Amino acid sequence: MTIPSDAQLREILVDMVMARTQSSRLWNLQRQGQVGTVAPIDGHEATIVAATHALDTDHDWVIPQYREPLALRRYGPEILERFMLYSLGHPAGGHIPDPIRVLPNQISLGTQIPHAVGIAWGMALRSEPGVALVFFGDGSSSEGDFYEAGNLAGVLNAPVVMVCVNNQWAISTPVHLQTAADSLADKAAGFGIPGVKVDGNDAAAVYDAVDEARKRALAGRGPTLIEAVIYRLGAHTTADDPTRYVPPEDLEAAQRNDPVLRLVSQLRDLDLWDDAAQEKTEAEALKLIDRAVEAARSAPLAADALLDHCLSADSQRLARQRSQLLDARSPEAGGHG
Amino acid sequence: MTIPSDAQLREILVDMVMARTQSSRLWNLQRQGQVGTVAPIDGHEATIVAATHALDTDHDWVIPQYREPLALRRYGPEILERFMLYSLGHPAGGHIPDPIRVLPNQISLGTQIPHAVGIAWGMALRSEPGVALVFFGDGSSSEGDFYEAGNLAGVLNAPVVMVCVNNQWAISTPVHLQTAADSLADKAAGFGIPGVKVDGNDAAAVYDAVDEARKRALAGRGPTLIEAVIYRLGAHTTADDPTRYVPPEDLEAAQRNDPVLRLVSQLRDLDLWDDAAQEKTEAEALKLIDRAVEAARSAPLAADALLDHCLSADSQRLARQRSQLLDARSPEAGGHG
Amino acid sequence: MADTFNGGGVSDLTMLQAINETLHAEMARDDRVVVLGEDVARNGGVFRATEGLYEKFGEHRVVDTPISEAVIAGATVGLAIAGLVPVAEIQFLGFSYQAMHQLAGQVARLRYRTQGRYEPSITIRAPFGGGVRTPELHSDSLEGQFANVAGLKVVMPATASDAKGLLASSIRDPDPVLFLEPLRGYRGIRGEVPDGDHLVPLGVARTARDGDDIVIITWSYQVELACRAADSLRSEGLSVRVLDLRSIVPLDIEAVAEAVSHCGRAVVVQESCETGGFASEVVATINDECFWSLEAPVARVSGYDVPYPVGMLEDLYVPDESRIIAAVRRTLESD
Amino acid sequence: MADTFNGGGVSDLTMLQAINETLHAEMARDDRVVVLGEDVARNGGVFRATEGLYEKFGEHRVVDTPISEAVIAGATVGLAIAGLVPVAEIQFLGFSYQAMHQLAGQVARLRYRTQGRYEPSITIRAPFGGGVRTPELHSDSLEGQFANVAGLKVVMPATASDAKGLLASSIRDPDPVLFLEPLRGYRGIRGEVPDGDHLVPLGVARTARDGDDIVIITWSYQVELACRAADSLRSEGLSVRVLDLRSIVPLDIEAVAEAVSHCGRAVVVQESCETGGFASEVVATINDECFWSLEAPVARVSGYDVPYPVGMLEDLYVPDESRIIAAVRRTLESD
Ligand SMILES: Cc1ncc(C[n+]2csc(CCOP(=O)(O)OP(=O)(O)O)c2C)c(N)n1
Ligand SMILES: Cc1ncc(C[n+]2csc(CCOP(=O)(O)OP(=O)(O)O)c2C)c(N)n1
Ligand SMILES: [Mg+2]
Ligand SMILES: [Mg+2]
Repeated sequence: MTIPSDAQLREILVDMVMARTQSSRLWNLQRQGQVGTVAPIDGHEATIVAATHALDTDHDWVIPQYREPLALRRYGPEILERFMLYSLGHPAGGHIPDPIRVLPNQISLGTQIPHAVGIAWGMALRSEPGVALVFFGDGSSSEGDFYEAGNLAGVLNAPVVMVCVNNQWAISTPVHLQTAADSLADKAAGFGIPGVKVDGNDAAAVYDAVDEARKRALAGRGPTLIEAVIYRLGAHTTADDPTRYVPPEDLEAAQRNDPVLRLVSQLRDLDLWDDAAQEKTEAEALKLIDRAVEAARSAPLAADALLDHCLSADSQRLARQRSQLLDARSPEAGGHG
Repeated sequence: MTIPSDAQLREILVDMVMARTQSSRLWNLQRQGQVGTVAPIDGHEATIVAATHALDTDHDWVIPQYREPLALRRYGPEILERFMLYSLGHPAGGHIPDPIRVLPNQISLGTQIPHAVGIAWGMALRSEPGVALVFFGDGSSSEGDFYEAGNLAGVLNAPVVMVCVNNQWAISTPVHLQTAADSLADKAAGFGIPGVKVDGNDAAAVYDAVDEARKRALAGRGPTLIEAVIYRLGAHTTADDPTRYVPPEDLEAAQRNDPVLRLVSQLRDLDLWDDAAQEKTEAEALKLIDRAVEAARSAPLAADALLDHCLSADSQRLARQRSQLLDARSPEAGGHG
Repeated sequence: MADTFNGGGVSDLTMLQAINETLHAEMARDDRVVVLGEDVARNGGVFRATEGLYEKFGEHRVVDTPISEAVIAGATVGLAIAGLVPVAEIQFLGFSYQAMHQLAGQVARLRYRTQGRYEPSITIRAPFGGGVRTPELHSDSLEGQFANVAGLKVVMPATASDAKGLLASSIRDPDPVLFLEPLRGYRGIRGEVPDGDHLVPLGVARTARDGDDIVIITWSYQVELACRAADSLRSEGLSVRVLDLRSIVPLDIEAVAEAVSHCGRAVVVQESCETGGFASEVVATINDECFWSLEAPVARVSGYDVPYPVGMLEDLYVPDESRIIAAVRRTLESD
Repeated sequence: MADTFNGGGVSDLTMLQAINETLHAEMARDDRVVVLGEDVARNGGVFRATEGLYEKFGEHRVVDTPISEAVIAGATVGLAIAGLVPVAEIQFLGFSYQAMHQLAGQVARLRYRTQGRYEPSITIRAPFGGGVRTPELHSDSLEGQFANVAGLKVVMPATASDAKGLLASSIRDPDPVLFLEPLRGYRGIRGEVPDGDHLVPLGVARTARDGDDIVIITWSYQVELACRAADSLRSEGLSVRVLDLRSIVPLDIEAVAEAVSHCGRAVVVQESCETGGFASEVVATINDECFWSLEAPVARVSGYDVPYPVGMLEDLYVPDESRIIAAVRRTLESD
């Protein structure tokens, strides 16, 4: 068992507090109509942050679903900057710059899992060290893509770490309506790979599980499926009203198990955390997100950005459409410009 | 454990011998250019015949892949008749008449498994007794449809019996490249349903496994995944050359385990089978298939049959196309007619 | 089974309310109707289209499925074979791609491949369409792709009243229907909806605005914009007809031909990207049916040949009144 | 990496041989190229298109996958991100439906959704098309559906030489290409193929027959039939041009416009069912570009609006020479 050091645990907590703080800031920005739909992170912090702290950012890839970006701070400040562009609906939000090994949000559930297997496979083909860690929800584990990808990863012995973030809900659908399996980790048996169930509110346990899976993969012993059991503490997104379906007593029980509070109290006991640290971290988080919002707001956008990066070069059709678009946008046309 | 009676075993053997005889007749017809692609049945007889002999034909559905029809004789002579129409490329081949509870061949691998779950679910909703038994290959078990359907069946507790016919090959791909799972039955764990591995060359064992799964389902205790382990003794289809990839020693070993020979020798020991029975059964099989070919050859086909049964009534577009087609086929037009 | 609503009057409803009311009425009318999909039961659908069904008709007839679009679509085939009338929801049309092998490969072909033995009384509902700042694959207009799938009907209402009448017809129709609901229309379109049984036949277009100089042919939410364009041009003395196709399959070829023959000029509007969108089929149909009446080339107004874009760009992508008006003017000036 | 073939001469090859040879050459030329799919390695493909690759380039670069079309397509995204150049085979185009969410939802959008960060150098090969008595979903012409998927190129060679030149260009192209191989052409089309490096640019149509009275516009195997029709009409003194689009996306709009403007009359031929097929897009493009040159409505010759049928009916379904000739005559007589 590999336990993160105290220093690592403290870094993990910093990232967790930052993520939660920024997530609630985003929620408010959405309520003010300043950004698009927001999927809050509450309850997911320990799993996502600890998992990525077990990675080597120079070599290991992170392939997220959509709830993770705020917790990927370890991969650099660009993640937040791009995520804010994304939240504002700016196309550059999808471009996480080279050499950061993080893919942008994926909305089509489960489709990122085959991508992760392809990346892992590709790294193995090129004899590059590194693993691909992919996050997906309990809901996504019902998609064919999850199974096909897990099965292929098993056959290829690909260096992929599949982290199923079981937050008990897929929008309004509880996990017991998602599958009759005792545990989502049981699905690993069908791929012939190890399946590990871990308490996703326990940062150290997540770190250890990912660390082990990563070492396994790097040693050429193939993929691992990790089920991190947590509880979604917030709404599915800003468009959702969980009071329609989440039993209040379940939520209360889960709140008592809040991963942030849990690590805070653990680190307080070790004298590694105090109110000042909390306040400083929250302030820093807000400063960073507000700065990122500001930058995103003033990011340039070409008049015909709509048509860029679809093909490597305009086809005859796209060239015609580009001049139509520019014509329509020109001041004289009284168009959008 | 429910063992078929001697009389049942004999009926099973009759159907098995018939299937093999007709399959090799079909192979020859294809070689003479008289029918389309043929997927021979050799090696599959015990699994398919015994599985369906455990069913109640009045209530239980059979949802086949494509290799099974010749072995579904228990569901009535229409199966063979329609299958010959199908093999000749006549559209009526897809219409297995009411009230026979057998769907036509499915070519798109795995797609029939969701259909089976839907049928089972529908029967449960209507409180009809009965199960849906679906056949699919080891290759098809890699399709997302298999997993999504198995998972949904588990959640719904649907009365479905999933029979994975593991003949070790998917065209040229051996099962160890299909999955790293120790056994295809292990995939049941991911659905939270029982997974049973059975010797598919042992008719009694298959009968027992299906009987038990069926009783389970009828008792409201949900689906079962059965892996029947056999070996494909012939080519994938008439378009395939297995000598390119099947190791001869594996094939020889499998031939020593031939399910037909095995049951023949078992029933000979019990004095339930002899050369005369064999000859009589083969002769009957050939008579039936030749009659079915004859009938199929002379089956009527309307000049505009191409456009029938696409929609319940012609749209304006289809009506236009129908008159174009009939015009083109009229003798004066010098068309196809 | 008796009709639930028999008022005889009309109610002012949003398109969403009309859909919800129709689902209630059809489930009450025919106990073979079952509703399935992601979040359709306990949550009443992410847009509340299925609100109240679970409470009223119970967990056996209103079913929350796992997140598995392929098996949602595939199970409808089995349910139909078992004698039920499934009404499935794909949460957003973009995720029908996950089910394409079942929708295009199986649902659409059930009748044909069994030569009429089984009747695919299947309705697949899905919201789609732009203008509401959704994430990727929520807004894409894929109707042109489905129109090329023989055996499937593709129904795309533009008004609250039609949403009711076409949905009821779709559910009762013996063929599989893809019923597409414009996201912007859910709350953005409202109008008088007949109480009680209200059926609009599939395949009969509707003249949304009368006019003689030119006809705008379109469907779904774009009908709303076309009408606004027609109304604003009317104030300039131009007489612009708007033809709402209502269903693109079956296509009311005669109504298209009649309108174009009468006006001599036409504009076809769609939200989809240009290449391969259904507008091309309308242009080709016009070419077949009334080439000689055309006084100018038919104009297409479409999205661009890029994937449906992110929020900041979507107003540029989706055709709006001004682009429709420009195309009308261009077509009127062309000769 | 040097070219494997440097003959400078030509060889007489079937389309299948040309494809196989090109795969060999591209794998030798660029060691980032990997081939994956069902039965592509040990068996050399069910049609032998990948024959010999496994023996030559080994199990790491030529990979038999499980029967999982979605992950075959989906993995190409990851492979491309990791810096490889995947050439995946979907065993028959009909089974691309199983992968539609990856092909249309992901592969086609990788560049756009990452705004150019990742380069989708991905080729998806798939056989399709009628005339060879295959089971369901093996013959379906789905190109019209893929043409509506922005971001994807759709390449459809008609000759052995183009099969080589276009496949090499597709593999080297930085955009995702769906490369469609006509089943009837595998052994039924042969011709002279340049040895050595031979590239045909994507998006440039080819005049397969010169002519002035009318142009037949088509692609893939139907070019062969169109040429036969043109040749047989030539003996009657009619001058029929045949334009082979080669790729439907990108579409060579200028070549279409030039041919139609010159001839004044056009017939578009496709194997797909009529509604929503790519022929409609060609008609709409002609309407846009050269309406005023048209002397008659453009005729479409298509499959019918039913799923691709069983063996006994397929000769009725697939356009043949006689239907093409009838359409040419009809169009020449129309005025
Ligand atoms: C293929 C697909 N189907 C449906 C949706 C709509 N949808 C968005 S989020 C969601 C629930 C996802 O649940 P889960 O995977 O558990 O992730 P969580 O939101 O709980 O983090 C659904 C159904 C989608 N985005 N993609
Ligand atoms: C969705 C789909 N993908 C690919 C194919 C092509 N194909 C036909 S049979 C076959 C192998 C099937 O293997 P298995 O399921 O084990 O059945 P078996 O032939 O061994 O009985 C393949 C790949 C297909 N028919 N459908
Ligand atoms: Mg979840
Ligand atoms: Mg097999």
